[in-house]
Amino acid sequence: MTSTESRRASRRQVLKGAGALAAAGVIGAPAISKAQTGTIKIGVPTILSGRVAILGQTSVGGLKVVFDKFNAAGGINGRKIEMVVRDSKGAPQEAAKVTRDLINNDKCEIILDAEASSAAFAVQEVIREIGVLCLHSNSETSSLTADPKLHVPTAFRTARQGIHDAIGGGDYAAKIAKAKGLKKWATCSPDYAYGRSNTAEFMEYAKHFDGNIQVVEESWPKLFQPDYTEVVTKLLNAKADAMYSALWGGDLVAFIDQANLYGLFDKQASFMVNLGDYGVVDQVKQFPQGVYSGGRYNRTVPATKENEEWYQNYVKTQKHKPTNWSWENAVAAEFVVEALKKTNGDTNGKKMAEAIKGMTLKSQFGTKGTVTMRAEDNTLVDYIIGYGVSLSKEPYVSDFQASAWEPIFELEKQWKKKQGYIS
Amino acid sequence: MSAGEILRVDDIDVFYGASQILFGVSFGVEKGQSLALLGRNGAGKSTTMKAIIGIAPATRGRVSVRGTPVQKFTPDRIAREGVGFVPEDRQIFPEHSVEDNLKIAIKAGVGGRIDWTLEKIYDVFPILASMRGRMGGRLSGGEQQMLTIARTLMGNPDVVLLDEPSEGLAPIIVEKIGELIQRLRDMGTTLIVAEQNMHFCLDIASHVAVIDKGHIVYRGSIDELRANDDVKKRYLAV
Amino acid sequence: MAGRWRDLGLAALGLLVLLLVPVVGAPPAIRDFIMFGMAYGLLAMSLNLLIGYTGLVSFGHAMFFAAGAYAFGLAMQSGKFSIPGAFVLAMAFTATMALIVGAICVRLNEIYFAFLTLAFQMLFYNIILGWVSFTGGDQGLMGGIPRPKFLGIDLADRTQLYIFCSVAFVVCIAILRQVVTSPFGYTLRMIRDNQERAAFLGINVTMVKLACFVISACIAGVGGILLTLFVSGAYPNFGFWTTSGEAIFMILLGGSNVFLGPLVGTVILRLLNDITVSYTSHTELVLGIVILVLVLGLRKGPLDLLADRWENRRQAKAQAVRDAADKDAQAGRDA
Amino acid sequence: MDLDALLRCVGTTSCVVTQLTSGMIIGMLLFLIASGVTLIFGVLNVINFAHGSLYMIGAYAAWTFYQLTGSYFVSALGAAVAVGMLGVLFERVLMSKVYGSNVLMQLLVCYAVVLISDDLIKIIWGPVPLSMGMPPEFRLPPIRFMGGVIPPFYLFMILAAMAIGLLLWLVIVRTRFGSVVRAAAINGPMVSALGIRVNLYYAAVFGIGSALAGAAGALAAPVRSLTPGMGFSILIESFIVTVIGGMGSIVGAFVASIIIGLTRSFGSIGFPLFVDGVMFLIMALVLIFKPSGLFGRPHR
Repeated sequence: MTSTESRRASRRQVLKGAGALAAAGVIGAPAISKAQTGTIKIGVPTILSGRVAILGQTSVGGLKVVFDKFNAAGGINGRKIEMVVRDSKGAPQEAAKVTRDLINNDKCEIILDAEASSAAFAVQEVIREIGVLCLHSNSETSSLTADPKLHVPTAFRTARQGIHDAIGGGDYAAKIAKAKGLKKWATCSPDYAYGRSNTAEFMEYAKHFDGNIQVVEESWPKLFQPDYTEVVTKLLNAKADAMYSALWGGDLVAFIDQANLYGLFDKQASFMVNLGDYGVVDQVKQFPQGVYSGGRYNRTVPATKENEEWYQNYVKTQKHKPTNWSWENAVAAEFVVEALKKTNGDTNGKKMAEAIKGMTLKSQFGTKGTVTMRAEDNTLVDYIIGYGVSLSKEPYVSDFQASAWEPIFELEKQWKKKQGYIS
Repeated sequence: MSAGEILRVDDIDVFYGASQILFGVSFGVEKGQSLALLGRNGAGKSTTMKAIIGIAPATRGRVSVRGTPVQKFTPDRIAREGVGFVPEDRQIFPEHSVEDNLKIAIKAGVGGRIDWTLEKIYDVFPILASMRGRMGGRLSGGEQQMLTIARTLMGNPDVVLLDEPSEGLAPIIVEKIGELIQRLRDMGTTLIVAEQNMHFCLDIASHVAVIDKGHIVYRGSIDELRANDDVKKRYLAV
Repeated sequence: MAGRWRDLGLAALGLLVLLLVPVVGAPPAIRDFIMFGMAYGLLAMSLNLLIGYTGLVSFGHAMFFAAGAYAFGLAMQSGKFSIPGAFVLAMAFTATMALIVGAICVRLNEIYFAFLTLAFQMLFYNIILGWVSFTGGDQGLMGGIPRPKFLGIDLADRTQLYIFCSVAFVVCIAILRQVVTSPFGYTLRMIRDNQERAAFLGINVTMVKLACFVISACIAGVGGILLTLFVSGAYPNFGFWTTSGEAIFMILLGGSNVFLGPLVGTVILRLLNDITVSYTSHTELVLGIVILVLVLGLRKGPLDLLADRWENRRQAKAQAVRDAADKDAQAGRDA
Repeated sequence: MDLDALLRCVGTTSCVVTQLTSGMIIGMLLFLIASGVTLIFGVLNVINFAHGSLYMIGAYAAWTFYQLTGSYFVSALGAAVAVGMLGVLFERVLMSKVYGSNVLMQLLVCYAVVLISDDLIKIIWGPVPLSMGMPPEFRLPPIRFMGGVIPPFYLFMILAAMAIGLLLWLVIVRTRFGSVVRAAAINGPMVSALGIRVNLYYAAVFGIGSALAGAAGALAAPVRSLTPGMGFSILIESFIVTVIGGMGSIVGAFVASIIIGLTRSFGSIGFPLFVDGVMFLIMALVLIFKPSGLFGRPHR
């Protein structure tokens, strides 16, 4: 009795041991088995779980549409692109680990970093060390590319950049403020790096363009805060003429729902940079009138045939609506494809970086039908940003005014000087 | 098992963690009998009681109530089979009033029989009637002991297990509790009383089992024990 | 005494095996896996000194992981310290913090200790998040951690970093081993099993617990330093309560009553994580189901289970020997 | 720090009224969740770390019922009942297996449930944050009272939460069910030895606690965005409330919820950047000076 029992137990232990071995094998094995298939592997660290899983989902969608088309056309030199997507759960140290694994273990030759900001900084450090091509497609934090201390020659950003939004938005806000006499402003933005710098920059440029503007109240709800009541009442008490908010995603939806209860939007003009995105704008059930929203992604901005086609194709193939992250990643994928054509399929980080640096790409997301990867700081310019008046139904935006890039460039340069990034 | 036995413990072992407390304990009690389970501190009396009610289940052997094996049952199921349990450290509900302590235990006996009602309890325990609104935790030790016994009776049990009813009480209170238990016995209630105080049991019990180090070492009628000085000396420190 | 030499020998052997990994040409991914595992392994092992050996269930251990990481990272980024200097500074900071937090917490028992450590952890986390000018807030320490050469060692080189981490790791494990096998370790277990009795025996329970708390925090701090070196940055979520939860999970996954149990748990969890992440985007679902199966199926860490089984078999054997002896004696009598 | 602003606010009735009600709104929703946590802990001696998930499921369930029926009240009731039943299932199938074992084992089971439910929510409802929208019956202009502003829905929310709390309190204090539950909280084995099916009561208590979380989710659904993982932050806050009020004390949970609500509402004016820190500070102080909480009895 005892002996059979223990024998069974020992067999179980052996099986368990074998399982562990198999598991260890998994970690090393794909490197050998998949490298021979000859695909160009592109590693995508992103967020697929938790509250912002939508970021990962719509980012991957944006990439897929482009790469599928590339593969359907036969790839390059017979090599097709294979995406390896990994969930970092948004944790920077996991993102760093995952990125290293994607390169070292899965033999990914290019990294498409679809992470949010803090993880993007961690990925940047990995790229600095390993030197493959990396495109940050979601991080909007200006310093990632603007600060020369953080510069990595093979890393680029295809996401919009905070400072661009701020200058364009500040200009737009100032025009409205002058016309309507909006002097006292309040802010309501999430309390983390993006929310803080975005808001400070927006207000700085609003004041720059209209000297009468002053900020009378600032509120900083926590990121993912479920209840904004105390923030809303605080804003009510401030009795401001206008409000700026950098809240985004579900937080913005909740804030609007809760602020509606207090009639906050009836009392002031509101500027919300992240409102004009699918997944947010179509979730707001009681849409406030007279709210100005920044352009994220909208099928009517620009109102071209290409954009509508792109939208229809995206929805058809990905089964969900595209977001701001989708176009940013689509652009990143386009850059990769174009660069591969230039290098004739050579994925060497330096060569790819050379190809992408300064590259101008035909794109419906650009103000002049093109977007450019600016050579001086490896970041995307000439993409469409701007503000419009929000509507409660499709197309959700009217009177969209794209920001002109010339003043943005000029003020961006001054900003960089002030930050000590350039002399 | 003899036909009249209402409760039988058959060769049970009980462990607390790794240490064995009871070794093949067996005894039975017939309807109307009152059995004293005597033994020194730590001999295994309380454990035996807890094994019967299912709080410390036996790992081997059988406990049966009216012939039904119950050793695998949960305590509440065993209680509904007609076993009432009066635990050693009284364990009244301190934040319930006296009356709530009683009401919580209301339950018909086996076959729907109801011997005890609140009125009858107050009749038998007039002291409880006089403090029905008082919180259980504010009663004295003796009053708590009476409340525990009364509470158990509210469930109309066929057999009542009393675990060390005299422990920690002043002699005059012990006497009162003794009288009360006698009265229950005279009413025909089947009792098992675990005690280290032999004298307390002499007037209560009809039969006796002596337990020592987890083994039953003696069984007999109360009169036989009275006559057996050897057992008294060896196991009961008398 | 013999046990101590044996332990040190085993530690040396362990270090040798770790150092062989790059020599035999293991791919960088394996080294990354080991380095990441060593950082979290120290967190789990040090926490088990509290949970498994002293019975202090801390929900806030990650705060010391983060303290080590941030103190080290900030010292290095200031450019005023060498790596050993920053290491010592980080240890001093972590120990001081542990002394203050521990002095307040260890007086409480059980669940209250757990909640108070959780509260301090969240307080610390909020300070990291809020003090943006100093800690970088939610962005963490950006721009990489500089690694100037010291004593001819260049931690910017991945192999040398691996060797450095291995040595630090093995030294910490050896220290932990010395602690649990020393008389102090027996005192800890006595406190775990019966605090009152320990007090009766004249042991200053509070002081012993505090000392244990500080040692454990420092080792967790070393874990944080290793992680900082690995990812070249420090982030607030090092000190978030989910990190503490993960460490507890590692302990349970391996077993809290076997010295190296938490380390085994770390390896299992990391493997589980890496495998699920490679094959599915439903990492949470898979991990959740695995936990349920483990907890409800095994009820114990696998190493604890093996240890129990081994103990049972030993006892059964001893019993068999005794029975046989009885039988022989019986036979002898019968004859 | 902006204590001047706080003083200015305290000086005007309109600000005080507005912030008081905003504190009550935050507090009362928190109370519903925390009372479930504290009830379950008090009776079963189990810390339900999965309570936030039940809240989340309640919100999603209410959302779906609302899509189906179009009636907010039916949805809220349905969500509470559904989550209550789910709680019973959770207790019977999983939690009851780890009673009596190490608190860490219980923690792990809950952790697993949190992970699984987050992912299942994502699979069933998708990762896009959902919004229920304000039911038409509450789309009314805010009530003005002494210069302050109070949205009608929030008034309803406060009253509903208070009513549920009062009902819970009456059930616990006045009924036989409550009497047994209170007794089981103090001495479960003794209650069992009296012939009471104590396991059923445990399951029922877990179910009620869960239903409270479900109700809180349903009450929150019209004004909060629904995302996988939305139960996370509310869980931490409800623990703070439970610890401050005293583990196991419903009254304590009520008082502590108001304390936290007011800390949030007035804190956002006086010390907006350290509101969370202050909440943890209060919790730490309570634990240091009165570990059993303001209204709790010492832990067994």
